[in-house]
Amino acid sequence: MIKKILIANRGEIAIRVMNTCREMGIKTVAVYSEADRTSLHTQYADEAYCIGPAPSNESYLNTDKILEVAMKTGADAIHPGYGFLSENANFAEQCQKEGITFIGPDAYAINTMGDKITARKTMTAAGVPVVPGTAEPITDIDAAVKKIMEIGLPVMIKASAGGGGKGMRLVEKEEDILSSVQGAKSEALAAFGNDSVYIEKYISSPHHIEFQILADKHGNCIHLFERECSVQRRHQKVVEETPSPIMTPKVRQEMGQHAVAAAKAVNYSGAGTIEFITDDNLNYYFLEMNTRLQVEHPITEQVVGIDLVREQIKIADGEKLSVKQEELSQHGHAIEMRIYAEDPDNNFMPNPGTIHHIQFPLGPGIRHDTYVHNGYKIPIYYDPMISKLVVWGNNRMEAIDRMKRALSGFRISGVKTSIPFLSRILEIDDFKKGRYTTHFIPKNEEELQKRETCTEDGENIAAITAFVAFQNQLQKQIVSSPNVVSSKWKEFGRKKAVTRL
Amino acid sequence: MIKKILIANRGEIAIRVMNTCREMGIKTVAVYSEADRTSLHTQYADEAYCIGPAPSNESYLNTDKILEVAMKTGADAIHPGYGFLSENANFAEQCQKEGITFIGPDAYAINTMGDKITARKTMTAAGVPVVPGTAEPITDIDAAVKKIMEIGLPVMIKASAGGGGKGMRLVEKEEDILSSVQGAKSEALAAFGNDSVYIEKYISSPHHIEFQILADKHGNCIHLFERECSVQRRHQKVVEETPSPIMTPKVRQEMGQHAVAAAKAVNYSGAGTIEFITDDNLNYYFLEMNTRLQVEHPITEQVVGIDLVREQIKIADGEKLSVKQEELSQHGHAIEMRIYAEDPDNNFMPNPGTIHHIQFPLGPGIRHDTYVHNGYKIPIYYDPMISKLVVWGNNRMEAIDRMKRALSGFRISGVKTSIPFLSRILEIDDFKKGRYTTHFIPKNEEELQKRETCTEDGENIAAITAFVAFQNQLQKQIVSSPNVVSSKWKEFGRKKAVTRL
Amino acid sequence: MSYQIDINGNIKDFEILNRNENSISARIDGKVYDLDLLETEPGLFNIIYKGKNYNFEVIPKENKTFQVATSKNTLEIEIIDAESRYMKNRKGAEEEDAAYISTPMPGQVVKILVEEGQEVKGGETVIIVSAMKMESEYKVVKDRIIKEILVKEGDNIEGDQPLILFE
Amino acid sequence: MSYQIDINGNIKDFEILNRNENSISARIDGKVYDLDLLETEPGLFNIIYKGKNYNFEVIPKENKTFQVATSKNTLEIEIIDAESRYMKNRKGAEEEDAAYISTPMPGQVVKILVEEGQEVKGGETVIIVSAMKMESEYKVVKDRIIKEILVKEGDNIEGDQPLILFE
Repeated sequence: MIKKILIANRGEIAIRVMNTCREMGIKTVAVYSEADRTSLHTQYADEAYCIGPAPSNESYLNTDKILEVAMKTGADAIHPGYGFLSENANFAEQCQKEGITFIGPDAYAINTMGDKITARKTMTAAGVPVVPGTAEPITDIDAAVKKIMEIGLPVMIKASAGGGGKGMRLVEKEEDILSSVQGAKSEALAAFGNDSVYIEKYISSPHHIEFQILADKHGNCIHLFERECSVQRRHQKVVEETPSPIMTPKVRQEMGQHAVAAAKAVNYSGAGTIEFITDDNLNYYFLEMNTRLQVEHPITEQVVGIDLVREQIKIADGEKLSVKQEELSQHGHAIEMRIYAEDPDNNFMPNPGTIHHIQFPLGPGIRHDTYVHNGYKIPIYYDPMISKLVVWGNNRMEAIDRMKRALSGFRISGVKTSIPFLSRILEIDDFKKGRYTTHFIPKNEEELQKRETCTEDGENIAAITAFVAFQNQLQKQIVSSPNVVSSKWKEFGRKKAVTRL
Repeated sequence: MIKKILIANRGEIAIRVMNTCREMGIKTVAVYSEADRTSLHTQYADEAYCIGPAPSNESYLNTDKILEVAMKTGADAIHPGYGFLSENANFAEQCQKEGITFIGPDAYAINTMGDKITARKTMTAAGVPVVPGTAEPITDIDAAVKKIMEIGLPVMIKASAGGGGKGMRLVEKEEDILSSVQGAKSEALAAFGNDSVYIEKYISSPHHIEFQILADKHGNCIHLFERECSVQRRHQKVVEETPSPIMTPKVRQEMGQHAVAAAKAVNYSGAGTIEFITDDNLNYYFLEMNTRLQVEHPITEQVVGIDLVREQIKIADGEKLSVKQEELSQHGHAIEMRIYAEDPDNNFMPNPGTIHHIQFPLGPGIRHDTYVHNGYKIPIYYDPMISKLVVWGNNRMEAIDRMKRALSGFRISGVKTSIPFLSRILEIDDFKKGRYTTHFIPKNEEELQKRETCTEDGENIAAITAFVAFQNQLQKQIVSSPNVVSSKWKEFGRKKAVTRL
Repeated sequence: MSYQIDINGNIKDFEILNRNENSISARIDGKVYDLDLLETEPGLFNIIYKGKNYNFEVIPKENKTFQVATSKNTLEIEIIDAESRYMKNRKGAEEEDAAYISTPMPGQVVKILVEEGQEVKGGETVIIVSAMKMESEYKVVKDRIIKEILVKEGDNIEGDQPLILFE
Repeated sequence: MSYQIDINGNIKDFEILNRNENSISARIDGKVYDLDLLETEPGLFNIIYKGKNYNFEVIPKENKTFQVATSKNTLEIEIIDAESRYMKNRKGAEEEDAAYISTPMPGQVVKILVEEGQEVKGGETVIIVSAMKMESEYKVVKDRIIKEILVKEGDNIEGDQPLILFE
């Protein structure tokens, strides 16, 4: 029985894991870097140990030190969260050697899925579709043309030695095949001294759709349906939703079966995610598997009603899955938006600093996974994501309206955040209609950069407010006003104020 | 089309209604008393108007003033929340006269359900079970005995002119019937000069179970299942949950049908609640109907997935119900706990004051409806309920564990709250097993009054902490320490601190 | 410097051995505590002691008294130094009974039942105060003479504010 | 007293006509505003004007400059009184170009590419600073001589802190 878990992570995900541990009556051990003494995860756990200086490789990636704390505190298991050590096969093995349960799959599954070529071969063998293309480089023109006809248009021809777009050709029409192959080869030869090429199916309107799976150590595996993660900026997910607005029940069932097959092919156990690239016609191909809890896992929890961290812990503890595939269904619609401390009006520059004041949106359909609070100084060493705002609605439109409401009531001051940018996403027609691909953000760049302005009355009132703040400042500097009514609270306020300095 | 709503209420319910309005793109008008200028509902609306002094009868019950604001601002509708004007038939009529939509049923439904005797007659006519008993006082002993045999034991005999327990007899055994009737009559005669009595079925293990209904203006009515509200202190609900732990699918269906029949009998429209008194064997009897939104409506929203305020507004706007009974189901389990500013260790004395610091529990499965925030001074004029904490879990045990986790992470300082008392409820065996009646709190009083204590180490560390706070205080009073590194944030902190005075 | 410290009525010897930013070492009744002590927000403290987390809120009361709220209960803690020992002895003699009526919480004065100069018997109600729709009667413990009435009916009052003074 | 006020670069005449607790009456460029203005928490203001709600956060910057965050955007507002008018004129002559390099946000010094006394050409990078795994190069605008380097590699720095001074 797992009775104590060390959480080898920080930020919102550490808090997230600790919440479920508390609910299960499991004690928690936090580890923290010197930069994180003030971080909520350090203070939220039952126990907390410093494991090194701020840089991750000296603390959150310091496997020896983390294992030492686990041994010392008598932790039965380690939850790696996402990032850091979560997909580190060596660490999983180290844990096993020390008799500590690693909450995640075994090293074999991590290694197999971690290497692109091995993963592709394993998936092909398991009957999971992969992006059609050549497995080996081709030099012969006829063989190339034959391969293209096999794959079907459109295709992308890429120089095997290539890079920087040289020797690349997109072929969309049949009459262009021969000339494109010739062109790519001669360009590749000129650029790299090597005219061999790869050919790959080109997905012109790609959607990033992933499936959540859960597998126990007794050979049972289920999927918890899809997440649509196509709204991305520089390959970073920005918005996730489930169900996907383009999904059909038939394709969902097929993809789910393939996701389960993918997990079974590596004898997977725990929670994992199979990412598929999908086109507008719902042709889908295995992209990769994330062998850990995903940042965006809450939207699945909201719609399927399963606590994924609880399941992870139960699986790690050797329990059988308690739900069957046919018992699961999707209920309503959930959207997650990732809130970063960054300046969307200044090329998304990270914007660490101290949070003066934070006001969370509350009320129906709002879930909030965060670790920041009033007065918290966001450290400069780690990911600038400060919170995940998740909404649930009875249907997609209700969820979007709720997210708008939530963002409008979410006020953080002291640091700039991506909130204004996220609000603008919700206003874009393609998003509202659910017709978007991974090109969504570049495609709508102009509209997404629009700035709102204040009315003239608003500006003038703001000026009067600034003046009042100025006057208040002056008054307090000159004289501390006499108290007409003696008030304990006022005194308390004064004491607090003094302590703050 | 309703485009602007005046919310004739304050506190969490005003915020709750405004949230849905924002999601629907409807503008909001707040009204506030002089004591509520600093209240969040005043600041959260698009517009806000003062309607009078602190006492409710001069502000929140001032119908003329409220209607005047509605006319002036061009509000299409008024949402009364719960309490205040929500069950005021005259106000509903006044609104109608002025051409403003009252979001609730019409005066006829409010009046019929507002009068106990009329309601009972109407329900009997509609085939809804009521607590068996005499409709008229009885003086004849034989008639009384006959009636008792009809109703079946146990029964309560009550003096019609009575009060204070005089002339009351509980009859549980057949052999006691005659002597009890005689005893009650003679006691009543001696005490009140009138020996007529009422006879009523006695429910020895009463459960308070209520059904949520929704009815449109086109004759359609559905129910949204039950809420179990038996955990009460002095007839005030403290904890509510759904589904009820004692309910069966068969009885649920029957009660639901009776709830719909009850609503239809008064030509109801809007959201309403039918309260039933239910015994351990699931015999149930109509108690009363609340012709408004209920405090505990969120647990139904969490489990059924319908936003009840949204439905209220749509119904008031003349729309037909968009869901059918057979499309509804209960999904998981939800619990609400009401958090009051009161001192559970001092006979639940109200404990208004200023909130120094508040930290909300967040993360999976938590919903929070509140209006308080750091620095808010709870006024002494209104209900001391400051927040409704709602959790959702996949099943009842998960919901209870989640509520424990939520309460343990919920910190409010400055005012005493019922949180410690609520935490103790969750530890009581009868609650954990779902075997409780409205006698739950008196029955478990001793255990509910238990105080936890700190370890000796905990006490000593607290003492050191107090000493450090004392030292910090002294230091700041004597000298403001020189800044080694110039820091904008420190300066800001100082300015903030000064402004606080 | 050595102090005494009163924890919920238990008086213990107290000494700070060392303090260096967050690191604090102190001795209480002979036991040494090495703490990592952090004020996370004004009045809120997080302490790590032997790896275990403690989260406390400290609310300064009058003089050198503090309320410390733990996750389980609230402790009354008083720092006793030379000055407060002196004051304590002095006060003890003077204040054997309260010199005024006050309420434990804020509210509104509903009714004042006495006049200045009036003699009242022990147990008599002198003032009624309401808070959140609940009215409470405040009585004198023993026979007193009303010296001064500091509030009038309808006034909003703070908690622990003197309302009526006795001779 | 009459002031000028600079709102995002627009200078307007400004006068407070009356102030009585929350009630404030002010004239800006001839238009009178009667406001109910409340500081709800330090730096947070709620204003009701003609029944409409405005929620602003005011962040004091150096001197008499304030940042006001509205629900839509952030305004830079400067109070211009006699003193600041004088200072402005004086400063204008002295500071035609920045006298030092600083960063707009906190971070860590990754690399310093110059030495004290060194001459650098306009456009040359003098320091590299990282914040949250992103590195930024800071360059001089025109030819300068390095007077003093106030930080070293590895230092954590605040935003707007002088890092390298020029002659």
